[in-house]
Amino acid sequence: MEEFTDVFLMVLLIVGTLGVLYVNNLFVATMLLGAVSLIMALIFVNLDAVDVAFTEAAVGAGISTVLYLGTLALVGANEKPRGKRSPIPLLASLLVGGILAYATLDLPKIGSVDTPVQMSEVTERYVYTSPEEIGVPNMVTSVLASYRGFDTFGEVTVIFTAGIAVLLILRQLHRRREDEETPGNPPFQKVKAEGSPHDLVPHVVAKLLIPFILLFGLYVQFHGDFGPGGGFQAGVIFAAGFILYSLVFGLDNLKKLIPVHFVEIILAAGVLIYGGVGVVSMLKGANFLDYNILSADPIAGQHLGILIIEIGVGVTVTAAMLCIFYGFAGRSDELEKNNGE
Amino acid sequence: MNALFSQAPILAIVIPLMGAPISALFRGAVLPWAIATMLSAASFWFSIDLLVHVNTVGPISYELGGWEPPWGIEYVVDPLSAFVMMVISGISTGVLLYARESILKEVSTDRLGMFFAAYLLALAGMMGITITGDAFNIFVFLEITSLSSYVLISMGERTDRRALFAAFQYLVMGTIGATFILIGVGLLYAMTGTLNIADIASKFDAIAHTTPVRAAVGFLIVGVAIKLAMFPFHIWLPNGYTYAPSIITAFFAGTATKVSVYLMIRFIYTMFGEDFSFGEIPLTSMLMTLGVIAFLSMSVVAIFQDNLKRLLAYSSVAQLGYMTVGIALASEMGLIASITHVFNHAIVKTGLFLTVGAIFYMVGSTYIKDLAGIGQRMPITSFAFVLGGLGLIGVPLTPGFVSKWYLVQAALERGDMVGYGLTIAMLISSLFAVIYVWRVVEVMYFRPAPEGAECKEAPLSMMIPCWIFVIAIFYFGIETSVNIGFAEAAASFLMGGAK
Amino acid sequence: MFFEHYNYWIFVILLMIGLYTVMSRSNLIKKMIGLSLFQTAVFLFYITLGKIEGGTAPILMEGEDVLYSNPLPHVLILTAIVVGVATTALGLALIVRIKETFGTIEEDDILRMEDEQK
Amino acid sequence: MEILDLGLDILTWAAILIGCFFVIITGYGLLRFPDLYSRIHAGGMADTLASFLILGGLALQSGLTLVTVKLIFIIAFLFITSPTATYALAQATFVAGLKPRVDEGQLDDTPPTDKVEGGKD
Repeated sequence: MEEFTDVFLMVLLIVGTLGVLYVNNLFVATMLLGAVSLIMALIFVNLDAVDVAFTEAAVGAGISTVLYLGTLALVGANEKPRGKRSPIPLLASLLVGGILAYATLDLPKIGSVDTPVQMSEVTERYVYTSPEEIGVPNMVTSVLASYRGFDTFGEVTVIFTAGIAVLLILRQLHRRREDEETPGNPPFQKVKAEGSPHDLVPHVVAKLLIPFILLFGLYVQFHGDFGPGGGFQAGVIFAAGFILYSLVFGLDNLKKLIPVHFVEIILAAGVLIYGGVGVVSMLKGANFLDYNILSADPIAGQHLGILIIEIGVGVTVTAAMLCIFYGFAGRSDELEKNNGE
Repeated sequence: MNALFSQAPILAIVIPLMGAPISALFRGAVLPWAIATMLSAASFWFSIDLLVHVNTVGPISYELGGWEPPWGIEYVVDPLSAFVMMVISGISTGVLLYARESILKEVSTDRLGMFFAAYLLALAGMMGITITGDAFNIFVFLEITSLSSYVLISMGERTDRRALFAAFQYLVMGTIGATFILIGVGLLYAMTGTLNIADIASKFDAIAHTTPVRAAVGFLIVGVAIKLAMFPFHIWLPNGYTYAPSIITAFFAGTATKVSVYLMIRFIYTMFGEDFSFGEIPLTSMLMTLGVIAFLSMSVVAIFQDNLKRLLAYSSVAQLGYMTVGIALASEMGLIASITHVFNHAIVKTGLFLTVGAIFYMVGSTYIKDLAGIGQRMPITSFAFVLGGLGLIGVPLTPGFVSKWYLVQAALERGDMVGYGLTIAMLISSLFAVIYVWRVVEVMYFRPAPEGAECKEAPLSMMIPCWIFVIAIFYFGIETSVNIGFAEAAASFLMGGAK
Repeated sequence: MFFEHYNYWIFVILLMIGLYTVMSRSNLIKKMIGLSLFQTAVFLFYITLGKIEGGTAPILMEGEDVLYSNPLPHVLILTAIVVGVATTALGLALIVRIKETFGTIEEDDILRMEDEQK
Repeated sequence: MEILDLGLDILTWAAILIGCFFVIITGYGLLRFPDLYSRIHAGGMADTLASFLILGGLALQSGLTLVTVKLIFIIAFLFITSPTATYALAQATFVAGLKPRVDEGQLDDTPPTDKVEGGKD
């Protein structure tokens, strides 16, 4: 039965990707991409990767889609059909695929117990020793936050980089050219500065839902030790709550609630919180990001360290997502003002 | 002091990494610049410290989070990584010293805090790639570097809108390259169950014959080659370098591709082992062919460029060809040539791009036709360019000569037709270098300046760093014990069975 | 053979489609979408490596003798997903600016305009 | 006790099967209905009725555990969000200027449009 589900999902996945390749309407392609991500998340659940599935669903199907839609609203949604195609891309991707297919020949059977990956001493320690060593039931969190905490610091930095990158790129003053067409086409109304003032239903529902979304974000943030979740997923959920607010009540209202400058500050603060833990452990005489030293009892120290860095991750991700959203949504606003003049 | 030193490996990375968010918080132009310069200098200082220490005492391993490898992430400082770190942070500091005036002209002023934050992130990312002993950590830091490079290159849009598209092209290529590396690491992980490079290396020989490992080698090499702008994958580099802001071009020309060369050496020598790389798979002939094609064809292409920055960018691709050939020769001499050339080309190219930046600052163009008579209008700058150009050609007394000399020796060491052919090819390529440098010099000195052009040098804050690099070129060309010495140490460490 | 490896085959096919989309399509957004697919394919490969037959998610459960899937690939892919979305955001921001300055997001048109500018 | 279990099983099966039936109907409707508004109508069925039946069936099977509570939460939220989403979609389409397709003479004189943008043609 599990095999059946698997094969069914895989077929859907392939059909979805082929659809992405062939449709000319970018709006449809984006929606299909979101669907592909969602199917991928389901496959991840099947493969026991619940944390990854959670993230893929929140990021691939959620945030990415929002980003694509925001861009489409600015640049228009139709791909120009093209006549003849050069054969090189096809050959190149066939070559890469061929090499990979060759590589799979000697790969161990999927799911068997005696693959090098499962037999490795690394895996053994992560699975069997980490619950006592770190004291956190969710092994993904232990590995993510402690054993490979520095990778996660890098990941936070990547998100921070994306945040400032979008701000840097999209804050450039827009020089209008004469031959510019009006971007966007009717089916996508961009985020209006004043929101949608006449729609009673979304207003009521948003007011009803947003507290729950934020609450759920907090739950995911602090429950990451025991179940799927953690700072990253929580950050995305938090940001989603605020983005929903802005979609319904208008960007200006959100900017009043959370000023752009404030977002920039907490964006930096998140990275500093994370790095700060490392600096403190260094000042106490241990290596960077060694949590054992944070408290007299190593396990308590690990708990404290993981708690703080997860907060750092959550803060950075929320701020970065908001930065990016401000960048894209604010852009259409500015364009509208330009066009109006 | 001792306690501080024991943390030096991480400090060299974390200082710029955590300096980035701090710099992003500041408004204005001067403060972020000062922060970035100071942090970069601090990082440089720690790198020198590490380099000296490693060459006297031996490799250092630093366990992040206090978890011993292979469970945690390990930082490994050996003669090679310390040397490359020193080059990167040194170049970065030199470029930053120069940056203050130049950047005001080329990037909009209200975002400079974030601009320098991105710069520091690129620096930290490159340092991280160099020092890490963990295969996946390479990918993470590679992406930090790449993301910040894309945005830094796109900042050139204020002077030329084509910077945006160049950045996008680089983004697509760079992401494909990084993902290839990710696939390679994944395949190796599937066969070894570990991510630690030393650990993979120790298990490598036993599994070297399996198909996933062979494919992994291919993916890693191609992934790095894309990042390195090796010959067929170089398309992103000329555009990126041409349209980026001057200091960014200077910074990346001296560092970004050098890190990729480092990665290539690290993968081939430390991870796969030379026996496998050059015995089992035909890496020598592949890399050598591509390298030779690169330095011959790209030198020719450089001759026909009408934009000085683009000319120098193509010359960079050609020079990277030399480094590839040095690796491919699979001898200690070749490796020394490669590693020295990393250092030499870094200072020569950075110096040249800084000079071009100074010209751009005054003239507002880097098209060669607009440079007529610069020799009279900006004599000091032009002279610096000429001296840098000599270094690029590889005239004796410049470091370019030293590394080519070693490369020729390594080629002749083979004692076969390939070696002689290689030597001749290098001579021809140097001839082309003479031509493209002369083309520029001719326009600069022997074409009359347009009417009404004023004679003015760039500000002192830009001229001094330029000349620091020019003097460094000649210093390291004459007093070669530093660069050659460290390169020899690194090469013998790699060949001497680190594996 | 096929059924022992079918996850890997799906990974290969997905990766090929993604790479082909990036290289063959002229529309920049389509290229970004292709890039996302290309990266997503690699996620599937890593997660498959960690799978263990009859295992369960790597969250400690009461009771003995539970087989857990390997948490390490999950951690790596969490990082990779984040990198992916960061790249997407950056790429799309560039596309927005390209549209504003060039007036088009078709690669051939942009290349033609660049040639004219030379 | 046995009979209670049997009853629960039957209820579960019934709920899930009817739910699945509605999902299939929804798919059929999405393909066959003529314009966006009627398609939204079809899609709304899967959103609320079908998901309620399927999740309810699952809840019946999991007894009085945390899972059931979570499922009930999901059902409650779906009951709020799905109709809102449907409403927002229809509203946005209407504001964007797509007229519903109606029989001749029922509404004003706009001819019925076959072209539906964003639909799954």
